Amino acid sequence: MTASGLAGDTHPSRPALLSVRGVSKRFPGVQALSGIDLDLGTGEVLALLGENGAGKSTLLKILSGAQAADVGTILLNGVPYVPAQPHEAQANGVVTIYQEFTLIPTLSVAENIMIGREPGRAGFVHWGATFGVAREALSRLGLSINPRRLVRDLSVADQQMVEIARALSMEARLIIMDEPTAALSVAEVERLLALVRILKGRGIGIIYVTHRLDEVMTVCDRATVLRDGRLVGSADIATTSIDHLIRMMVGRDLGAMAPVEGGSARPGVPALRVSRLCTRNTADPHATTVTDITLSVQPGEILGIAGLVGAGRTELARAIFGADSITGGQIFVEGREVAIRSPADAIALGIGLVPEDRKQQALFLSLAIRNNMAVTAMGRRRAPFDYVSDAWERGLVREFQKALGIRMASPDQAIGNLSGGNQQKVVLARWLALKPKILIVDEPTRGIDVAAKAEVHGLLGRLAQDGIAVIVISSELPEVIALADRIVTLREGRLTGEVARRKATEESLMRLMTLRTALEPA
Amino acid sequence: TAKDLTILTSVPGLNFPFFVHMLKAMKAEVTAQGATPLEADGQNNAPKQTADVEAGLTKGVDGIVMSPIDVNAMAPALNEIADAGVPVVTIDRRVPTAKNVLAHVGADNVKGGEAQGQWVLDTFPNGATIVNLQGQPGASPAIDRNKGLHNVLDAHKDKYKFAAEQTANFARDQGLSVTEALLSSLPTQPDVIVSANDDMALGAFEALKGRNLQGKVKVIGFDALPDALASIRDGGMAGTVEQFPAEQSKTAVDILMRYIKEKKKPDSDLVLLTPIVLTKQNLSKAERLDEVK
Amino acid sequence: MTSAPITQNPDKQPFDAFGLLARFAPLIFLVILMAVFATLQPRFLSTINLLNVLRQISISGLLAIGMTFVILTAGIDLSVGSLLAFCGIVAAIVAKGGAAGNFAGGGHGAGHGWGLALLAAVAVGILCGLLQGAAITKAKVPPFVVTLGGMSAFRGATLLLANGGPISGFDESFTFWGQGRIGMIPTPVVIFIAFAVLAHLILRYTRFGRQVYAVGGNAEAARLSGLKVPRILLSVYVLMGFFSGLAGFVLAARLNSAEAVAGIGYELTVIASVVIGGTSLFGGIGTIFGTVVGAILIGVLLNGLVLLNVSSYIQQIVIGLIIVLAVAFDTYAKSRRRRA
Amino acid sequence: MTSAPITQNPDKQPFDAFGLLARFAPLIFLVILMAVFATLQPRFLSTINLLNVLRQISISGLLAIGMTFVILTAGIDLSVGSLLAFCGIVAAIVAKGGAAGNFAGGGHGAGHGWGLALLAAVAVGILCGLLQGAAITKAKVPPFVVTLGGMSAFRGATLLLANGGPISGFDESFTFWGQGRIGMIPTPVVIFIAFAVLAHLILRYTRFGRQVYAVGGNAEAARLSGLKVPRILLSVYVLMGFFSGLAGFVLAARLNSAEAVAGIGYELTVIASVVIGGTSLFGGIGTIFGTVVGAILIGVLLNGLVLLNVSSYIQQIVIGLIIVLAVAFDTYAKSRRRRA
Ligand SMILES: Nc1ncnc2c1ncn2[C@@H]1O[C@H](COP(=O)(O)OP(=O)(O)OP(=O)(O)O)[C@@H](O)[C@H]1O
Ligand SMILES: Nc1ncnc2c1ncn2[C@@H]1O[C@H](COP(=O)(O)OP(=O)(O)OP(=O)(O)O)[C@@H](O)[C@H]1O
Ligand SMILES: [Mg+2]
Ligand SMILES: [Mg+2]
Repeated sequence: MTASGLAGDTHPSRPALLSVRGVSKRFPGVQALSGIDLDLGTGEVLALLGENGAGKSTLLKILSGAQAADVGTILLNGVPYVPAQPHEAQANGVVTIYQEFTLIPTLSVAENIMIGREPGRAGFVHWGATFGVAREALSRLGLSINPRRLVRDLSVADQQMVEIARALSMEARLIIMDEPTAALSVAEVERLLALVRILKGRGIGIIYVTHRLDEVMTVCDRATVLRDGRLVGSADIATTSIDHLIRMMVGRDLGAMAPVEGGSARPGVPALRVSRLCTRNTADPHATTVTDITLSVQPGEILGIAGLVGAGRTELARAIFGADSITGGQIFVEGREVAIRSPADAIALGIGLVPEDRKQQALFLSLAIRNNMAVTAMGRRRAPFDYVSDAWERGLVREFQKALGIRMASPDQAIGNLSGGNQQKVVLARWLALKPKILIVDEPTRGIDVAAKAEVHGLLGRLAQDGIAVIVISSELPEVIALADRIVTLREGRLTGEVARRKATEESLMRLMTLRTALEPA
Repeated sequence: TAKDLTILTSVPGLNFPFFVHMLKAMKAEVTAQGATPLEADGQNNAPKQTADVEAGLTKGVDGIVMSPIDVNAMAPALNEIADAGVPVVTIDRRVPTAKNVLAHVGADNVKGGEAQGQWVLDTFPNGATIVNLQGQPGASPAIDRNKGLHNVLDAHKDKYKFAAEQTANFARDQGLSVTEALLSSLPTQPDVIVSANDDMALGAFEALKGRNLQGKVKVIGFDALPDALASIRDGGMAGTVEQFPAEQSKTAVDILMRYIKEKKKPDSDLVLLTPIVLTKQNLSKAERLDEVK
Repeated sequence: MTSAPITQNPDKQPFDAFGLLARFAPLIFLVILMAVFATLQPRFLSTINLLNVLRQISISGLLAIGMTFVILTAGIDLSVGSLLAFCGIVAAIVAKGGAAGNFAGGGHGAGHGWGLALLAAVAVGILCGLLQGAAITKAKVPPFVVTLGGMSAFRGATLLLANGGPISGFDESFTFWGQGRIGMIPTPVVIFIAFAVLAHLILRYTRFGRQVYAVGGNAEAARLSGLKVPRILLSVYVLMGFFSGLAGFVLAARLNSAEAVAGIGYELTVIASVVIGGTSLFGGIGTIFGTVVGAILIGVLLNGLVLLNVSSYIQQIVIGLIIVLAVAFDTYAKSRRRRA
Repeated sequence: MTSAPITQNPDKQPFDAFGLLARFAPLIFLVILMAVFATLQPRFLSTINLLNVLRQISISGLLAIGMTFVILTAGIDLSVGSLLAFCGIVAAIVAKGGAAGNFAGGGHGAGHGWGLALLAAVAVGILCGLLQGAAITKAKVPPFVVTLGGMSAFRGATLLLANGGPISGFDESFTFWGQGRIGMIPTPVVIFIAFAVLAHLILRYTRFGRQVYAVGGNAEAARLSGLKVPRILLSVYVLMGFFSGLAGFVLAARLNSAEAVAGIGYELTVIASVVIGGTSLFGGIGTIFGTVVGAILIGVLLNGLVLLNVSSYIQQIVIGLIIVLAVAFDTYAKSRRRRA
């Protein structure tokens, strides 16, 4: 290894906060961590990097008391630290933002932020103070979410922000962040990173996991890289480059987000056209709705949809897919007007949707990987008695395991045991197996590592070349720019602009996304 | 003006055919006397029967005929009836502590159990091995019938042995399955199966049929349900205990109506019908023989 | 539109008729039902009858309060009927000074006052709740199984303890808790209302109450958020045990008799009250207010149909249909609100 | 280290003793229980007794098969006992040619053969299942409430139809289905095993079966994957209705009598069989094999304790404890495996 620092050394000027020695963890069939050493000083931001399934989340869960290590020792401020449960970690000032949400959907935003430490006396909650503190915690992140709203009515991005707000409002010495920005768009990421700098200034140690390496370069002091559960090495950010980090992670060079050899829109009838589409929010009458959207996608074209959090991109996708009902407008597939009343209708017409909320909307956590992957494709299979064989399912898994680099012990494993990124790949595969004519992907690379991201991008490009119409929704502007042949922007549920690929820059898109006046529909 | 009279007729639970029959008889007599019955099903639950009584009092019934679920638990309800000044006649189970009960008409369950025991003594003078199918644990008829049976047979412990005593919860399917289990486990066949109701007895008899033991092991039930009567007539079950529920009901309603209409108290506040064992020989005494086709 | 989206304007919300409808749907349904009964039978609305209804539901109502906590954590307790009988027998034995001093009118020589009887009933209830809670949190056996086992085991223990028969005839200071009145209100009703208010306050305004909702909403998230999930679950079953003990005592006082067969089938009535009141069996959603309305709805149904002299077979059909209808109305009202 | 991580080596796994233990924990517990009974009472293991056990569980076992589908979708059906009685009465009425032609030994003049009786029972069961399924999927009333309503309503309808009394005395071609034997195996056992195998194949190897798991695992994800969730839910309740009808017919044949009070309390036995067999009440996890083992476990318990002539009070305590123990063993075995 050519890492510029020895694994485990602390910056000399910073007193040691956390020291991990020889931590290992085994799951059935997988050695998730073997002999990990790690050091962190006060006021230091350490990036923990690695491919999907490298063991990052596992290590963090051990630190936060969510799981126990098999062997190894941990010192916190020089004192042995063995949290058996998360509440013990919190009592020690170790606060965690988990990769999978840990919010209570049926409770309000404020309660989620203040849970277990509501202000009050003699066991009674002071509601005024609770809402006050919560609002304060939200506004520090520049958020205006109503603290009385139920969490289940929030978009994924807002839920992520609530998680962050909760963690940042706690008395912490060490904050662990597992992919906090995976569901966020530019503006929120900026705000979060600014806060990280403030916390760092206060002497709080931070472990930061992300697959977005540009963030690492802006806020982190040091990066430690894991591969297959082993420590690969560390590097001082000041003296390293993104390419170097990638090389450590994947063990080879990889071009940074190169434009995909995509799509060439084929002339003729659009694969999908929507005209003056309107929806109403089903869960919350006060939230944004989609108004008067007109757009079309040609076969072989990749259409990007950009917008800020809450702009209505997800709503639009769900409405087209029949997941939510529309209140006005028409949808045409290959020139024919269609009535889509349910996802089943949409699928029958050749439309697929990769939803943004993996856990709630895509995964069957109690079922095996193969069941999860085959759930859509089995609808197309013709066999006597609707026979579905395990062998066929396993074959399907093997086919995509290679294509997407899915890391798993066996197709019969429960999908809940996969790392977040690998779960996302299984969900993608579910739709690819269906060979749709129109594929809508909502945050397709959320939580996916750099190498796999490139693979997914290549894959979407190849789909387009095969004549499939692809719609990409992503909060990462570079991703949209890299992928899309044409980009439309949304703001508050309305179309605000359209840019061809070559003309799009992050700045021009940002301007359209924050534009005040909506364009008249063409 | 009997037309305007309303009589609350309350039974412990219509999930036992015995009480279905009793309620029918009460209603028929009330209607025959020109009054309107207000029927209530206690659903085997003392608070529910209490609630029914309270609802009846609210409605302003003129009299009450009831078969209490539990003699102790229904005492407060009877006191409420007394406070409201409404006449009441109890059937089947007597509430000794209640004030102001106009009369009690009944055929004691303990007496019925004793009749079963006596029948065993008479049928097997040289002694017998007995299987005792008990009713639902804790339910008062189950307790009383069991007590009666033991009252008689425990006096001859040397000759009469209980090979097994098991509950089948008054249910026919459990009577069948418990008997099946016992038949395959007992070292020797029992001579007689004594059952705390006819449903369990009929189930037991099906089990005997399954092993070709019908006739070899005698079965006696309780309640004189039409199914049991038919079985006895056709040489199946050996006997059952008749408590004359319709007779009880008719008498009770009669006493109540006479008091309401003519303010005439009954000669005695206790009318006891003696339960008898019905066998093929005296089947004609069965109250419900006409229901057997 | 250039106005800021409404989301930016927190807290203050416009008057929301559908919201109110959705929130009070079970209550509205109850009022409609009562209006129908009152029209068909004017005596239904008499004070005495309404108090009767309340007294009738007070026992299962007490259990339903405890059950609301349990179901809010996505649990269930099938053992309430058996435990109620068990605690009732214990109270009776203490009051009468032994199971041997059985049956009505027995001498009170060796017996104790109602206070000790109540204490014993509640203590046994809490202990049994603790046992079941431990099996659920330590041995990780699902609540359905643990309490199904408890339902059978407690019933057996009760029968053994009571030796089958009932124990009756308490003195007046004991029966006061079931048969007496405070002012014109029957004592059990007072007890029920007092505990309903208390439980409402606990669930709504204490940290423990909020944690109950959190655990039911998502147990794993609650754990990761630093809540002591096992302790909260345990407390909930202990609380249920407390209410079973209390209800057992009140029932014995009301009937002036403790029976080993008391409370058979109560579990379904009690769970039905909770669920009709809008509490989700999957946890995290529900209120004590809803449970009280649900319990009253069931009481009103039973009472009203008897008053109307509906044949008992048809009563069962009508009760079945109205229960479904009540919840369908609730669901519809809530979906209207969503759509509005 | 340059060796490929274990993750890269899919499919092939080393022999996994804890995995096997976890998978077959309920079965292992059953075998232990049977060994204990066999030691205490050698007759327990006689062929005739074991066939008795199987015959006894065949009725509730048929219901448990249907219930497995229902619970796999995270639903529940409390109405099975009532529906079984309803269908049994219907079968009896058809076989005897009218409810008026009541009671034992009646002339068979107007009656029909067992075929038509079975058809009628199953048709009524399916219809009632359809009704309940529609209330669940269209009116979106939770299954617990709908089937609680159904439990009450069907019981009322049954009592009304049968006018309270039983209908008995069928001819031999009818009773064959409950009392006869095929070879040496009792007919109900043959029916039970046949349907268990069929249901296993459906759940394990057909699209419908997998859809049932998916809907139970995550209904929203299932909808977004294009599954017709309402249709699948409806089918599951229809299936449950079918099994209720079949079980009602077999029970009537077995008892040579259809009673309006049949099947009271069955819902808990049936659900217990399913849950003891490892099926999660929250849906998505479970097998028919487990359910069969669970049903046999309950049957063995009841039978064994009677054989040992244990007093009925103590029986209830023992049954309660063993049910909890069985599931605790299962949970423990599964957690061992996870840790391994
Ligand atoms: N509960 C579990 N049971 C079995 N295997 C598990 C479990 N949790 C994690 N694993 C396995 O451990 C390995 C490491 O997973 P982990 O979640 O730590 O990866 P990660 O580095 O966070 O990946 P990602 O970037 O995709 O989030 C993976 O192979 C995963 O499948
Ligand atoms: N499942 C949902 N339930 C209720 N409200 C929702 C849901 N999803 C989104 N919303 C609300 O609808 C509005 C539009 O959100 P949507 O998710 O469509 O935006 P988006 O552009 O996809 O942004 P992002 O997904 O990044 O949050 C937001 O105000 C959000 O709060
Ligand atoms: Mg991770
Ligand atoms: Mg979105």
